[in-house]
Amino acid sequence: ATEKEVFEVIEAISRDFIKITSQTLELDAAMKLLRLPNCGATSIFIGTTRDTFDGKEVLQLSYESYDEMAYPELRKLCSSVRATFPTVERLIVWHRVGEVPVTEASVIIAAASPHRKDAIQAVSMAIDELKARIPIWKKESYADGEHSWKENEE
Amino acid sequence: ATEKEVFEVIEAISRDFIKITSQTLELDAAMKLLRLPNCGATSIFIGTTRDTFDGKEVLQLSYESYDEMAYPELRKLCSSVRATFPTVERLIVWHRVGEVPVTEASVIIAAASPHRKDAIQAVSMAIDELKARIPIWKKESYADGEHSWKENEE
Amino acid sequence: METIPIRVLFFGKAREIVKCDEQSERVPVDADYQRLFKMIFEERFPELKEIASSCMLAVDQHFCRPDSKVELYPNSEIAVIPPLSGG
Amino acid sequence: METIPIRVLFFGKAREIVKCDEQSERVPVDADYQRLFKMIFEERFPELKEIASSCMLAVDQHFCRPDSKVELYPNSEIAVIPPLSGG
Repeated sequence: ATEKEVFEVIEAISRDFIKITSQTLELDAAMKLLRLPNCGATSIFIGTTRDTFDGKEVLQLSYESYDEMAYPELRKLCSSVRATFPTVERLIVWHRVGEVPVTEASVIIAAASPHRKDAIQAVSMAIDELKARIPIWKKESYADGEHSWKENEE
Repeated sequence: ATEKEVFEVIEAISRDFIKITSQTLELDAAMKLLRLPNCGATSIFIGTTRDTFDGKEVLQLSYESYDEMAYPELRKLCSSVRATFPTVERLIVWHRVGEVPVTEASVIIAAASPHRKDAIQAVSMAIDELKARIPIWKKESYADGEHSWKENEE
Repeated sequence: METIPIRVLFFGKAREIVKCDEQSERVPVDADYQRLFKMIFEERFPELKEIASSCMLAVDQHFCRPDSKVELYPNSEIAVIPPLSGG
Repeated sequence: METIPIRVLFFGKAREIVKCDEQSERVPVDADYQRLFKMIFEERFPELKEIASSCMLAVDQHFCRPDSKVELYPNSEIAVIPPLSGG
């Protein structure tokens, strides 16, 4: 790899923030990474655990990830988003695994860019791609003792 | 107005959070309003002051609002968004006025809904409509002593 | 012709040019949009002429277009609206 | 026919059905996707047959489709991928 290529890789790594964690996802921590003086637009999507599905009470959601594959797929996802929306300066894709109580965040996706359309559309693309391509699975446990492995529609 | 109509108005008011303020916009406060156990998706847009325009250093942005008109227009805006995306449960449209230092938020728009597409598209529609229809004006002051009243493109 | 008192409000660049937030005027009660526009941008505040083509008027907190029907009441609020730049 | 050791990984509903995270197997070095799929879903873990039609395989952290070319190496990682539900 040439020196230029090495620097490109380093820069790409430092502008994409990817994390799969069993810890609580903290929006404040994401906001600190997004605060850039040259970016006028920040778009954020937060996916949270809902308390009902099909009329059944949901007790908890539990996520599992195939980490060894999910991380490189997330890097590819970020590259695709940047290729489509090159003005995006910072991109955050965080996913929680393990048990996620109702109203807590399972996913935070965020983008900062100079203008709003790129930030908004980059986040929209990233969550669509995450649901379609990242090897992560969600189990919903209900109050009636049943559980169900979910399937993303798209 | 019938009792039903009165209740509809009250509910509409309590689900739409509109604010034009000279105070700092606090994302945490917005998040508290958006945390609903039946909503799996929260989408947020934050507009912040940028440090440069056309290569010129921006010292500060200053906003002014025609409040008596901006508030009813914001209510209409929320109604349009809800008519288009009826699953939106909570809608926040906050705008700061007066001086807004670089990297601080001039606008926070957020929506919570059971599923992601409505939340994301509602926020996108709301910021577009805000820029097109709400009587608020922005003055950019530059390091060279000049200033400029901005014009939204759309 | 019967005239009524109205308030003219200035915002953004218009306020800066006129150096004034608000001004009381009297206008014919049946003035239409074109008449109001001409009165404000040519007769009373000719210094606004340079931005007239990019401005519109709001009457009693409602945006008007050149073909809008205008109903004026005593103390109606006519706002000079330069291009919006919220967000 | 030369065989090599591979690891089969199970996730989500597949892991639940097999009651196992990972299992070592040996497969012919030139096994293609169809062969791997049949081996896993019919021969070694027939209890997975009920979800076979909704599953795919990933080989060494890459999604495969039925017509994908597969290159196996010693200790290659074959993951059983039920429908995704991240987000």
